Amino acid sequence: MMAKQSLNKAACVRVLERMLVIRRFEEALVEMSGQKLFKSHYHLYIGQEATAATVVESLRSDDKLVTTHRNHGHVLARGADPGAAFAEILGRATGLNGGRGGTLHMSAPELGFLATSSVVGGCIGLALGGAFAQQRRGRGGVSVAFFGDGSLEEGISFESMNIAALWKLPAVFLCENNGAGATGSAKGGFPSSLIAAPRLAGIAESLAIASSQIDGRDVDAVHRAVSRGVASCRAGRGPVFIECITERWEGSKPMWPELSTGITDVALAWESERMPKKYRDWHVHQDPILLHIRKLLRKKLISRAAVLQLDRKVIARNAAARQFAIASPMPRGKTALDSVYA
Amino acid sequence: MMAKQSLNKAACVRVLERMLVIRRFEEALVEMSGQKLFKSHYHLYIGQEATAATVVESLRSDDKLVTTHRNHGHVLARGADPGAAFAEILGRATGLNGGRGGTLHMSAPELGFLATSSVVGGCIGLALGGAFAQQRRGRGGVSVAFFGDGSLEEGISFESMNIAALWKLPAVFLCENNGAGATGSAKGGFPSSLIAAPRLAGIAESLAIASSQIDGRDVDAVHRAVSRGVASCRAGRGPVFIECITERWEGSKPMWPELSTGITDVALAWESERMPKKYRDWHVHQDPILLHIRKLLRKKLISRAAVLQLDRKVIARNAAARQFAIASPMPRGKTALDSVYA
Amino acid sequence: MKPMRKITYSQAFVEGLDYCMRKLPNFSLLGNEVMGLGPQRVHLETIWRNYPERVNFPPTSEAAFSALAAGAAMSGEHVFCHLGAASFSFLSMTSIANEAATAHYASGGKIKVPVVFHMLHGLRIGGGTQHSMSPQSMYWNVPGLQIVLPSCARDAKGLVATACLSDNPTVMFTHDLLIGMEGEVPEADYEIPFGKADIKRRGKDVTLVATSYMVQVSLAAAEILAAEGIDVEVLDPRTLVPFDKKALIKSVAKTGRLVVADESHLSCGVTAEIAAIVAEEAFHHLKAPILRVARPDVPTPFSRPLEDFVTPTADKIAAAVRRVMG
Amino acid sequence: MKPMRKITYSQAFVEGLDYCMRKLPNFSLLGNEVMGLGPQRVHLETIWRNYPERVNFPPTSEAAFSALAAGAAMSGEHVFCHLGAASFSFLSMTSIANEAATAHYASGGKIKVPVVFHMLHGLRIGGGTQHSMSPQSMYWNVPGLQIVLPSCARDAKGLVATACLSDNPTVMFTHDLLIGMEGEVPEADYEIPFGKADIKRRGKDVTLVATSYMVQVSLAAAEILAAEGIDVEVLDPRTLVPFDKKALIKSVAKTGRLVVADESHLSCGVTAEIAAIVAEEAFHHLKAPILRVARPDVPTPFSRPLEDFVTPTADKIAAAVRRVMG
Ligand SMILES: Cc1ncc(C[n+]2csc(CCOP(=O)(O)OP(=O)(O)O)c2C)c(N)n1
Ligand SMILES: Cc1ncc(C[n+]2csc(CCOP(=O)(O)OP(=O)(O)O)c2C)c(N)n1
Ligand SMILES: [Mg+2]
Ligand SMILES: [Mg+2]
Repeated sequence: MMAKQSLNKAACVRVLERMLVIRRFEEALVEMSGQKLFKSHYHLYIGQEATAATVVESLRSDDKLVTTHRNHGHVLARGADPGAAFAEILGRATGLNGGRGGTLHMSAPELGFLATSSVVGGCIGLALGGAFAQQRRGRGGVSVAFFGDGSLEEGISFESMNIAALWKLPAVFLCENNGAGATGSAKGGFPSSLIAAPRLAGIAESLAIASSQIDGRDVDAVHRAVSRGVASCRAGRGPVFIECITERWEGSKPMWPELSTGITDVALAWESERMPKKYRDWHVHQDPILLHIRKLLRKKLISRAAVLQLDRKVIARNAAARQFAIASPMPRGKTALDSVYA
Repeated sequence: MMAKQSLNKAACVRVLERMLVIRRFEEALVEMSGQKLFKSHYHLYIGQEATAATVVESLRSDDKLVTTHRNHGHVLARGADPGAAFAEILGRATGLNGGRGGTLHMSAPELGFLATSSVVGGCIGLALGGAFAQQRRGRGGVSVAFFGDGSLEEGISFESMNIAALWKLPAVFLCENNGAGATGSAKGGFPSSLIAAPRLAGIAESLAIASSQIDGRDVDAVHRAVSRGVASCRAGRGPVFIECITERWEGSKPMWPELSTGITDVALAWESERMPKKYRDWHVHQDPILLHIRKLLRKKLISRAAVLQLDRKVIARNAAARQFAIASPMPRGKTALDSVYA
Repeated sequence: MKPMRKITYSQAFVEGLDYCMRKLPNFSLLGNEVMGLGPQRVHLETIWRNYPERVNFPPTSEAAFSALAAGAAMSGEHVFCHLGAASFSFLSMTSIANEAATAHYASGGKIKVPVVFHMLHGLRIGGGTQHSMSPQSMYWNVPGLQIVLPSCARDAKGLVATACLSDNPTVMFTHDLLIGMEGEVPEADYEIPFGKADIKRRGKDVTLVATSYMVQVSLAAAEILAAEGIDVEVLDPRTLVPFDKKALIKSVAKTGRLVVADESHLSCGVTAEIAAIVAEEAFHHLKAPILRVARPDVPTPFSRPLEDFVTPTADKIAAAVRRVMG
Repeated sequence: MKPMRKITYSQAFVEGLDYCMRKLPNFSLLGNEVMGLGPQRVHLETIWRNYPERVNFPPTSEAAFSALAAGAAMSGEHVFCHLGAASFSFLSMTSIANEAATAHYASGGKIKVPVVFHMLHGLRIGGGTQHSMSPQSMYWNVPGLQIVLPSCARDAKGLVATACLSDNPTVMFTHDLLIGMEGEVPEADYEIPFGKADIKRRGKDVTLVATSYMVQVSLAAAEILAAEGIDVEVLDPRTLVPFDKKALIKSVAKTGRLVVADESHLSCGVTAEIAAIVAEEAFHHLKAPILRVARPDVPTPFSRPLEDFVTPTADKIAAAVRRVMG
């Protein structure tokens, strides 16, 4: 596949739809957590949707992907069924992984995902293995590791980049740096990353890995960097490191996620006078969905009506998916002993 | 202590003496291994003596040091008793560590050494702890990690440098890069390092750590870099990374050390016509002892007779140390159960 | 006498830490969220506030900051190092098992390593495969480490103090479900000596050895069984290293029957060792097989009914006790 | 019939690997010095020569290359990943125990992880604290892993083949002192099914369960004891996961006496689990306490007399057998 530097109209709309799928899914999730439909700790992808939704545009069906504790967006962007995803988080038998993984370990192997690790840095080592397998297969497949800025604090990340560079493995190290604006743990929130590197990409560069650093909310920027990087990997030129920078979304700053910016109103993309003051910065500068809609409207790639219609379609499907999950049975207890070994 | 950029005459001779102590010790060791006086795998410091012998010139008695599987040179340079060191390697009760450590774990805590790890990279994490303790104590002490180029392949090295940089710990990361000229394991020898970094120092620099890269056989170069680096640490300016480059000594290329360049003849420093052709490169360009002697003679800081006399003194003491060790008793078997806990 | 105040495990734990802060100027704390992510986490903030210079939040670099803790300990500091979920300790297994555990011995007794590695363990509802582990037996298999598992607020306070003041590397496990549990805790500072088992309930029919949260579950089981006329002795070793073999054998000599409950996986778990000690050294006292209640040998599933199925409960323990009663 | 050829464990092991190379085009090898640093290391060179594309020497980055092996396995490759001394596996404990062991289960059975983690274990003379470890019980405590310990050349060939062809993550231990040991090994390719114990010597008085090199030492002990009129049955489980409980209980039912020998440290070691299984499930067959011969709970000292003191030997095993004979 050639690296296409810009997305055509259909692709732009596909990206928007994916972003909405993720957003509506996670908004519902916060509600479901409040309803105690599941009890575990969980992490939202809100604010980072532009990255996952765009990255998959550059991927082939035989490419490999690995994600983290913050996996919902990646798995959905790649096309996993939201009903099965909800069911997984609710621990239902119909879940993507039969309810055994839960929110921290959702994986869709049928879509190319390897195991989802919620051990920080773990996904990077596994993705290295995916890249190794792709190289051995010799058909130009790549392996994408999605990980956060904090993951670079783990030595395995450095080790993995070194091996990928030495062996010219087709690994895409996709760092989603949501560290900006994160509160520290001492202040009751999740810490931002603690890394002395003035530039994260500098670490990869010290290993002679081609790197780029882009605005992770900007669909076009993500696409340019990723399509170029993936093409380079496919051509056998070794790994690439791409840092997608976003500001940490308000609702992900505290220990437990909160829907602090409210349920997304896509019309705010053009009805700016209705924006609540408190989250003006989010609605104007951060929310990748609103940003993308505004750009599409400006470029006349979509109409307001079409946006609203697309959103309604996504919301309806999301509601059905949620219903499916809630109506799904729990697995029987004793099946816990099954499938320890293949 | 102020950073002195060059060593005075007495210091130059001290450095030479330390180098000779290490060299004579290890030459004897190869013989003792051949005599089956000990049976384990071991690693020699020959060729790298200029580094250890010089580094200690910049250290205070309250500084901390950590070394690796290749520790003999560091421990002896810091002033450990060669008799106790021989005894340790022979597993005697009089050994530095009662015979429990052996060649891979020689440590002299009374001289500031922490535990000696033969886990590659392990020493770096421990040295970080030494630096943390020094910072808490607030008396300007530093902590030196001696490690090889291969250690940078371990993620803990990267993690440790990051923490040291973040917290401005007084850690001296002293990388002894003996990778040049190392044969690969596929060829029956120890591998050289496998790292994609074009410059090892580039890794430290990506974390904004002040770095330098020097000829590890050159006493003056080592002293300039180390005295400056140590002074910077003492002043609270955070860690430094110093890469001392040496060519891997012939005798350390195969799996088991061999005394391939023969017993050192210090007179070769001036009787170059007697140099055996086969190891001309070693004797002319590599052997840090001959290099140092030549420089001292050139600068008239020592006479040929004094060199010979110093060497004879070292040899005699070394022979006595060896005798002491061989005459020392083995520990009694059941004491193996002692000292598991303090 | 006025009744003793009740505080949570978390509060008691923090009091133990505070005592060490006051007692040892060279004591410091590494790591955040020592008491998990729940509401009890706030108690640590007293320590952060009172000893800001002695609390450090490291990057997510378990191998290095555990080695840092060990290396600082070798240099004369006392360090309490928190690792988060026990599964994260696998990232620093080398720093704990290869370095901290061996340094004193390999140095010929010259180096001391006063460091505590603290981690959260156990089935905690929804922890799934990577946030529910109980690797206490893996660490018990590493000589050189002391192993501590408090089972209640009172023990937490005294055991954390002893651990932090000790000159030896210690691995300490807090069960997630204990953190918010209240219990009577003396106001004064105290240390609980290692290697002294505590009989949490006296009984004559069956010895029930339990660790950590399983002590609470075993006490509940004992109540169920008492109603049936079975008198259970609940023995809490409190520390696995050193292990109070004498108390164990004395109890088994009295009851002739043994059930062991611990959340590590069955195979080579804590229950295996305790069973093996008795099968070796108190065999002639035994009137019945030794039964073990442990987590079955499967990774921990997320889904609630699946997780419940693998969780050792009072009912399962009671059933095992009934079986050894024949 | 002509006598069977004798080759070393190392040669047999390499034949097993070679068979897998021929059988599976997607099988490759990661890591050097699979057979240690001694003279037997050369046999691997056949593999390097014949399958240069399928042999990779990674940097000293155990965590990452173990994760690489696991991730490649999840992507359809079969990988044999060598870690060197077992203590180095502690650097990749997270990749083995948190990732490889849980992926199949957490994915709901969708992901397979056909990877073998191979390491050298055991007291090897002069290995000291960091090159002598035997952590087989630590891995046995991690569900999701298969655990394999060959005890002779013949088993090595068949077990390594089964391990590499298996769809499950497997941890395989080679004892340093077995590598150069010769034994009869069939020329043809073969696989040895997991979970089938092998009776290495039939006997009727005492069941002696042993693993890895301890099988050889136990056979020597059995000879000593035979001369005294004690008829020992030496049972080699060969794989700990899956474990052949049936064969164990059958043997104990016959002899009524059990001694277990394994080089992991005593506490929560392999000997503990085997003793506990019997104390739980075959108690009524037992005529005597179950004795364990293991490495005592001390780090491994370098000095020869100290190391000898902690090494399980034929004499120590024979003494334990005499004790259970009363
Ligand atoms: C090995 C390990 N240590 C600690 C944690 C606890 N933890 C969960 S999320 C997180 C922060 C990760 O930051 P980053 O990689 O930037 O991801 P983000 O959550 O910001 O997307 C930490 C430390 C963990 N999951 N794994
Ligand atoms: C964690 C670990 N992995 C592998 C080894 C085996 N090993 C011993 S020495 C060595 C090479 C180390 O290279 P370097 O750090 O450059 O030190 P050098 O021997 O060259 O001085 C290796 C890989 C080890 N000791 N520890
Ligand atoms: Mg982040
Ligand atoms: Mg080197």
